[in-house]
Amino acid sequence: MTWVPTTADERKEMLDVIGLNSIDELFAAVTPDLRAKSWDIPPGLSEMAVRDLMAGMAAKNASSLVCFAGGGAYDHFIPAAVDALTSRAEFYTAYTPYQPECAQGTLQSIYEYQSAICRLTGLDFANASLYDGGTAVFEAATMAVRVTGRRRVACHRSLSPIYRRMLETHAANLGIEFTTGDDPTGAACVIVQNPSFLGSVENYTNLSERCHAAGALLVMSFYPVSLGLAKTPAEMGVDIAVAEGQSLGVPLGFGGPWLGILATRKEHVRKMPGRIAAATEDAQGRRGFVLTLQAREQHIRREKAMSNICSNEALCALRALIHLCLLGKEGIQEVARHCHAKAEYLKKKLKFATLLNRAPTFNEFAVRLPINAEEAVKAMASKGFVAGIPLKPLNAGDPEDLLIAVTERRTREQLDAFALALEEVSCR
Amino acid sequence: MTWVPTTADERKEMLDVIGLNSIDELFAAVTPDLRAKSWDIPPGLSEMAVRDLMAGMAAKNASSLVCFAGGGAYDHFIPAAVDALTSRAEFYTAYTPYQPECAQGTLQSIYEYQSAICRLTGLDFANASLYDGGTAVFEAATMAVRVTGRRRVACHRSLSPIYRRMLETHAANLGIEFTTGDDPTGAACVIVQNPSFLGSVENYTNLSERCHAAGALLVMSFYPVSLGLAKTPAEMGVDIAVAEGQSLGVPLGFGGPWLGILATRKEHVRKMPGRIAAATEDAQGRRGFVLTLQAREQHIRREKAMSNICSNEALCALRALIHLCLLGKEGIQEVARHCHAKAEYLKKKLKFATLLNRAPTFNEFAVRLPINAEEAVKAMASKGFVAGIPLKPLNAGDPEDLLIAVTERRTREQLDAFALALEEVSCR
Amino acid sequence: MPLIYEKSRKGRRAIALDALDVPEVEFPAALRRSAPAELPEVGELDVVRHFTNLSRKNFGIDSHFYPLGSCTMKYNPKLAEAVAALPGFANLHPHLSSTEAYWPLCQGAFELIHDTEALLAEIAGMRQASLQPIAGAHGELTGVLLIAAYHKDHGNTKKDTILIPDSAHGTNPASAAIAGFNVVEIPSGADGVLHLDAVKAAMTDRVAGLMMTCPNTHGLFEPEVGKIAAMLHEADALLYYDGANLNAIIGKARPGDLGFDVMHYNLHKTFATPHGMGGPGSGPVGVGERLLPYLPGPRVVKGANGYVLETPAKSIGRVAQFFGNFMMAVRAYAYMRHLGCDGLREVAEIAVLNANYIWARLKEAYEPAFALRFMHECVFTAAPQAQKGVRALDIAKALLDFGFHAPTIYFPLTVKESVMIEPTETESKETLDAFCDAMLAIARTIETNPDSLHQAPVTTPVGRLDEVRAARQLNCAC
Amino acid sequence: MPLIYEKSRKGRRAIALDALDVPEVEFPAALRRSAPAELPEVGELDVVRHFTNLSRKNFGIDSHFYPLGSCTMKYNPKLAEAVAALPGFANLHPHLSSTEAYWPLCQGAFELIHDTEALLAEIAGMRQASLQPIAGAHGELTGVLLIAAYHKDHGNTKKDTILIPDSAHGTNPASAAIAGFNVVEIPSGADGVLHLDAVKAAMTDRVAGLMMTCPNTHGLFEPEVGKIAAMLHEADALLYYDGANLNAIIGKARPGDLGFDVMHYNLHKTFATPHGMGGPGSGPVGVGERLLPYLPGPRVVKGANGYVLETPAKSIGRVAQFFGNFMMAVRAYAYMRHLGCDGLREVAEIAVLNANYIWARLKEAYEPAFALRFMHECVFTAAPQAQKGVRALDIAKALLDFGFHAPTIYFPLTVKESVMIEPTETESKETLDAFCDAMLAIARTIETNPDSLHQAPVTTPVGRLDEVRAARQLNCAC
Ligand SMILES: Cc1ncc(COP(=O)(O)O)c(C=O)c1O
Ligand SMILES: Cc1ncc(COP(=O)(O)O)c(C=O)c1O
Repeated sequence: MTWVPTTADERKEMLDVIGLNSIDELFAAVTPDLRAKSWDIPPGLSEMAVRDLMAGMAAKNASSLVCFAGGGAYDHFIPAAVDALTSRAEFYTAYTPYQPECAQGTLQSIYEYQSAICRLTGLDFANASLYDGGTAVFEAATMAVRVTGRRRVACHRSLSPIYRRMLETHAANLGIEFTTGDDPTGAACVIVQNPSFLGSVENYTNLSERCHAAGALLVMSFYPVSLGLAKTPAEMGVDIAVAEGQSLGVPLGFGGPWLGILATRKEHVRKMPGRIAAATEDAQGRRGFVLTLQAREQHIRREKAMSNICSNEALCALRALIHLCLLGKEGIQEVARHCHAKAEYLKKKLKFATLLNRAPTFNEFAVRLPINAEEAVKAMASKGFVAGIPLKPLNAGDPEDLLIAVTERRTREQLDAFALALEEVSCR
Repeated sequence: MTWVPTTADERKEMLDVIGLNSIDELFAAVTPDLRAKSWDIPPGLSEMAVRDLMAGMAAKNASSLVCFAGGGAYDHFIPAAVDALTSRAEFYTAYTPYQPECAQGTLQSIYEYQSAICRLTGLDFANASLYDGGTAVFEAATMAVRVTGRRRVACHRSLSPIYRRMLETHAANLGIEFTTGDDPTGAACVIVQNPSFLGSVENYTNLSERCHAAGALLVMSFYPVSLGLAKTPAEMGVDIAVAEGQSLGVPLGFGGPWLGILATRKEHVRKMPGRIAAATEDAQGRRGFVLTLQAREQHIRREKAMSNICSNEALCALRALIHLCLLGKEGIQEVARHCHAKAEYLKKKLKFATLLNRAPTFNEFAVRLPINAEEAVKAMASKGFVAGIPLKPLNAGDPEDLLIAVTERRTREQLDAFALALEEVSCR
Repeated sequence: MPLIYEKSRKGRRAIALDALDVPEVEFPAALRRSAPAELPEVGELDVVRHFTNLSRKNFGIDSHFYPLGSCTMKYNPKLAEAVAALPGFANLHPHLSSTEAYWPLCQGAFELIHDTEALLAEIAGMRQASLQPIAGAHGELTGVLLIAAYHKDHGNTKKDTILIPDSAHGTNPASAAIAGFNVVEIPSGADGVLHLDAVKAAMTDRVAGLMMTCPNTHGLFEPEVGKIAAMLHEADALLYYDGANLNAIIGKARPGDLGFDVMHYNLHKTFATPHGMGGPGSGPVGVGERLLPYLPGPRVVKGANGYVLETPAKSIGRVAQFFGNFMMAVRAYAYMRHLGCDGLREVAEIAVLNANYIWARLKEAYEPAFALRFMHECVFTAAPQAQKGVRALDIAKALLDFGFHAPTIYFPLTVKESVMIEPTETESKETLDAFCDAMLAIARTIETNPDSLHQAPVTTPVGRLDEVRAARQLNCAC
Repeated sequence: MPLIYEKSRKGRRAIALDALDVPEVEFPAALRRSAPAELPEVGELDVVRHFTNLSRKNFGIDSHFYPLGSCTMKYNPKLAEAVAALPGFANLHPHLSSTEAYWPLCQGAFELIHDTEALLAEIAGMRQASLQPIAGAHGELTGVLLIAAYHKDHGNTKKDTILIPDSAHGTNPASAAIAGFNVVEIPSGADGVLHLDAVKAAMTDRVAGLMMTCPNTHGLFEPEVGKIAAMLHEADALLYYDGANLNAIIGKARPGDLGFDVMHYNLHKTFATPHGMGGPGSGPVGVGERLLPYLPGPRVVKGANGYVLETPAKSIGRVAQFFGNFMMAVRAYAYMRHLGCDGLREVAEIAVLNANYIWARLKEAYEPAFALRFMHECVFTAAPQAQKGVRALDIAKALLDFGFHAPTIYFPLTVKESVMIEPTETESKETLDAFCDAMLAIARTIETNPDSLHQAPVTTPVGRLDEVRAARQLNCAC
């Protein structure tokens, strides 16, 4: 397979202009001792063969089961227009808008995305995106450390065990102490997740007051769709709100690319990581958009930057923006209402299991089954369901505990069939 | 479901401007006696529900069997770039280029498509597209009638029985006599198909000489992919070449939309049906493209037009053009070579069946099986193959006869497995 | 922009196959072409950048307001494109229909055809519909062939004439002619509609039928349609409905109820399938009682164990290889199910509201061609402007510079300097207002600086092109 | 263009759900937000036309040549987008990996991860790779965390310093700092490369490692890399390879063979996954023998009955929720299998050929920043032009008016008025020639009419924007 357009004749012509005789001479600096010692790569395949090969791989994945798994990633409906628009080549084959004059499409969409996140969370500033919901928690923690100058971070029990693990992995050598709980005394921040990893929704207004009284920040990892109904981070006094943005029009894709969301209050914007777009004007007074406050970033500040992030998740942020525009003010509430009502409906149907949440839930809840949860989900898979996430393997529960998520995509028939099947499986 | 953007307030404002009180007043001309007497249409469904519904319908179709069916429509590989480019909204949501200044993308692509068809067939002029391969045969026949002033059309036995049926249906009241065979005497044209419906490839040079000596035209329905290898219509003296263009990057899609191709010699261009684009210039000398010779068309000539065609298959023509560009001069030959070699390989493996073609074939051939072909294909379907087209139901052969097509997509393993399976099925 | 052929470089390639995995075989020399086709030799990026940039030279609905009268350039929902991408539809070989043995493998497709035809029939008050015709004009031809078959079947061999109003679309007379009929044109009244008297005046016993568009291409509902239908049926002539404007009355009135015997639908107009630069569309025919036996075959019918194919006893034959532009029916079906009973009715309501709003905003500056209330499109005459030296063409070109596609101009032929505006129901009030503002600005320029409009457009990739040169040189391929 | 919020109209909607098919339930009042989020109220066409037209204001690879140095803006094959659209990948829930019970349901995904990691390892001469890091900088951070884990595991608690050449990308020092290291910058030689002596001079027993880019950001291969590696290993320090420029040597040299212990790959550079306006990318890490035990987990390994997950004993933990940007790996895998052994080698050959061709054509008009042979990108200094009043910025803006995206400017920081051009291997000679012609035309304008270049660009939707005003007003949301 030759992939490059350059013909043999052209190579010759170009070498002539360069003044060399062979392509190999271009690599003279790579002396023989430095050359590759192995190159065990299969020969190229045609596009046709690659597509057949990979269609075969994809067919080995059970992506069409009816999905009740959540745990930070949800099977929400994505309108066709999201794909149609984000697949515009001028979006997905462009790079970071370093030349704003030929990137106003990108920059205006970032500005609009930032606005959507601010409107959703009630906060003042949002960045252009971070990698994902887990690294966003890490960025928020180090941001809190920068803001407060303190080096302890309290992780509330509501926080996803995966995010917690990621946080500690990333911060391993930063001399930050991680504690569990919500004691803000001397802490840079307390990190909560709302709804919790197990789905419980809480009002953290008191905690934010306690944090602020203790000079700590409150960081909250939120579930964007829940904000169709739920109290906003701003309303609860949150200082830094972060989220996994997958639920906003980004496909599950076995874990990524997804979208890290981060928003904060005005006073902390200069400590915020990541790119930010701002409105301005050209000499003729035409509105335009540019990247701003770049002095926070690695390409200017290097080792003193707020974060090392360079490539982010811009196209996923565009997906989220388009998704939110398509839903609109009414639609986001509607989706949230449906998720909640359907989850409540299912909850009631699972009488044979014990609900583990004490607080209200949004669209996800944990139950203790009469049998081992891993066995249960195996049996459920053969009935056509991904029945949820067994909690034990995540160290988040007992062997019988199962985390179940319900989205607007689930029909009443599916919920009824699911409840029946799970009962059969659990109580046989 | 409300699909329109107009809010209740806006409706009111607009009615005010119009000077009416209600939308119903706009329909005053539709008096009560003229109103709909029934409206038994189901209520609207959300996008989500429609997609689930139709995914269910699509899942009832066995589109993933390994395909050996041809008969005018072939399972060729379509590069991903064809879809990516034809799904550019500025192409597929545009209309006929009535305003050339804002449709140069359309017009230049038509010009390039016409050029590709001329280069493929060796003929001088091609139109911008017709409906499909069957109506193209009809258009060619009436064009020959116009050119010659004669009213007999001879259909050679090579012609697809489906095209023949369509031809006679369309021309039912035109007072054209249809005969079978290749006698050009007194005929407007002889219509041949090459390869024939059963796959045989012939050299029609003699026939074209006979036609021209008798003052008749030779019309040929060709298979575009075969022209990667085969003698061109022009080389054989064909006057009007038509084709089903599906094989050039257009999905099978259960029969359409496909693409009617028509090309002809210079002397007949003014009798040609369909749109034609031509190069020209603007006042500044910039090259541009417009529709030309519109006086042949229905919107100018009305009942005297060369054809009634208005909407054509422009987007499919664009697909064909892009497909041909991606294959290029070398690729079209390569695809043809592979189709031919693979078909020959399979032919040799089907020793248990009797080959029905006397002439050489390209990528399709007919065999007589030891058993009923309908039974055979039923059994083959359960083994994962669409094993070809039984000829009897098309009145094109005996009950044991099967038409088998092979494209470049078929791997040697598939051919081996197919031959084995068909032998098992036929000789058990 | 260079032609893709001008970008060709000897030896360059985009898509290639793997090495042949079976023995090479020579194609017989006597059947081989003497030289390869000179297709461009280009790389994949060459192709992608070429066509991406070509597309950027186009206006489309997704980028621009596109108020082409009679063409119904409504928004094409992305939902429909998504379902059309399902491999179960897109990759299905149609010859699965030609053998009963395969029918179990394409029940989903049969169901879709069946249900789409049933919905279309109900929407228009027809008994049955057939998806076979590939576009509107093809539907007309099919419909007129059905009329011919009917008369032939009834022994009425004299019936060789079709009546067509002068306002009709060009395809109507063309289709009638190709179906073997003589065409007699009937004049519209000065009020823009067809009068019973005019039809009566043209009536003879040779008249096989009348083709009407309703609302007609003047954008006007035909008030005498009921009387005309009765009169025709009296004379054993049939009434054809050109469905291009069905979007104006959908859910309000049904051609079948109005007395029409046969019609075509334009799925690419009323049912929002994309126009694709001029095609593919889809032009199903619908028929009432009289023409049922003659429908093209085969047809999908519901059997005891699933869907099966049958061909009507007196079928005219086959106008498509299989089921017409099936993938357009897939899109239209998605659209109909999405909008549903109320949504489809709202199509007509808002289409008509929008056209009347434009009429109301422009009627002082431009002269409406008729006094009757417009339905889904409004037609103006730029004859007064032409007297000031600015023709409909100039107005159209000026609109391009405002970022709007032009309305249809010089059609219908019955209106001098016709400007025919069809906004459709999918456009917002802001867009209509912006368009009207542009039209009014142009009207002011006609008063103050008419000459400047002859230069338009100046913002497009090329200016006005020399059509005479194009026809003279006839450079249609390279 | 108005903001989408400015297009909002009370009550307008695009996507809606069906009526709720289960009983309505009130969300607890105490937990409810006080007012709905003010998301835009717009129709689907509003959204589609808005974003379609926004896209038309962008340059992308598919529409324009995009020679941004260090960014490797190569053509992103449509093949990769097609396989990424397969529902078996795109709709797969990643928590299928978190319970053994589900592993049989995601064997295709595991296979893809396994094979992609294996290919990446072989390509770079590493022992293993991990797809977890989400972008290049994230890979750097992961890699430096691995270095930290290694030293900690070996009880070398003193090792708190990372050496980084002054030419390095900003992410290198930023990543090292976030991993908890002190950063010491090493000067490049005047010839643009790193010299053993300079490294030696900075060497202490606190040095945990050195981060190098090779070819470096001057576009130059590091001739002393072998010696530097040996010296570092001698001092129990590890060598990090910033893989952003791997495309220059792929198939020619392998970081592992050169002595590097750990590296990241940029799938969005070397392996052609689209840049998406700045992301998502993917930045897998690769490690040699020394760092194997510390890799992030869980990892896909081949078991007796299929693929299973295992976490290395001394794993640093988890840097992604699951397997990083899996869908980018899907694309990169397609790319690697498509190009294969020869195609991947050709990537380096033609990338370097193209950069040298540009160098050769421009070297009289613009001053190359270094005398050594460039690899995949060539760096010029516009310092001489700046003396004539035309800065690198002005040259960049002038190129936009020629229809080319600008090169990278003002990076690397080591070069004054740096102009860094990376053509990539996917661009044709004609495109390179057209670009060089434009650069030469600009060079001539600098001589004849330098002032005119300060007005550029004039053909873009906006002219140069006021960045000071942006930072002062800080209007970042509405
Ligand atoms: C009134 C009318 N009738 C018929 C047609 C022909 O339809 P088609 O273009 O689908 O053949 C049109 C198309 O514009 C039309 O406007
Ligand atoms: C040399 C170099 N290193 C590292 C990076 C960072 O990679 P990423 O943007 O994927 O985080 C870049 C990106 O431009 C780069 O050019």
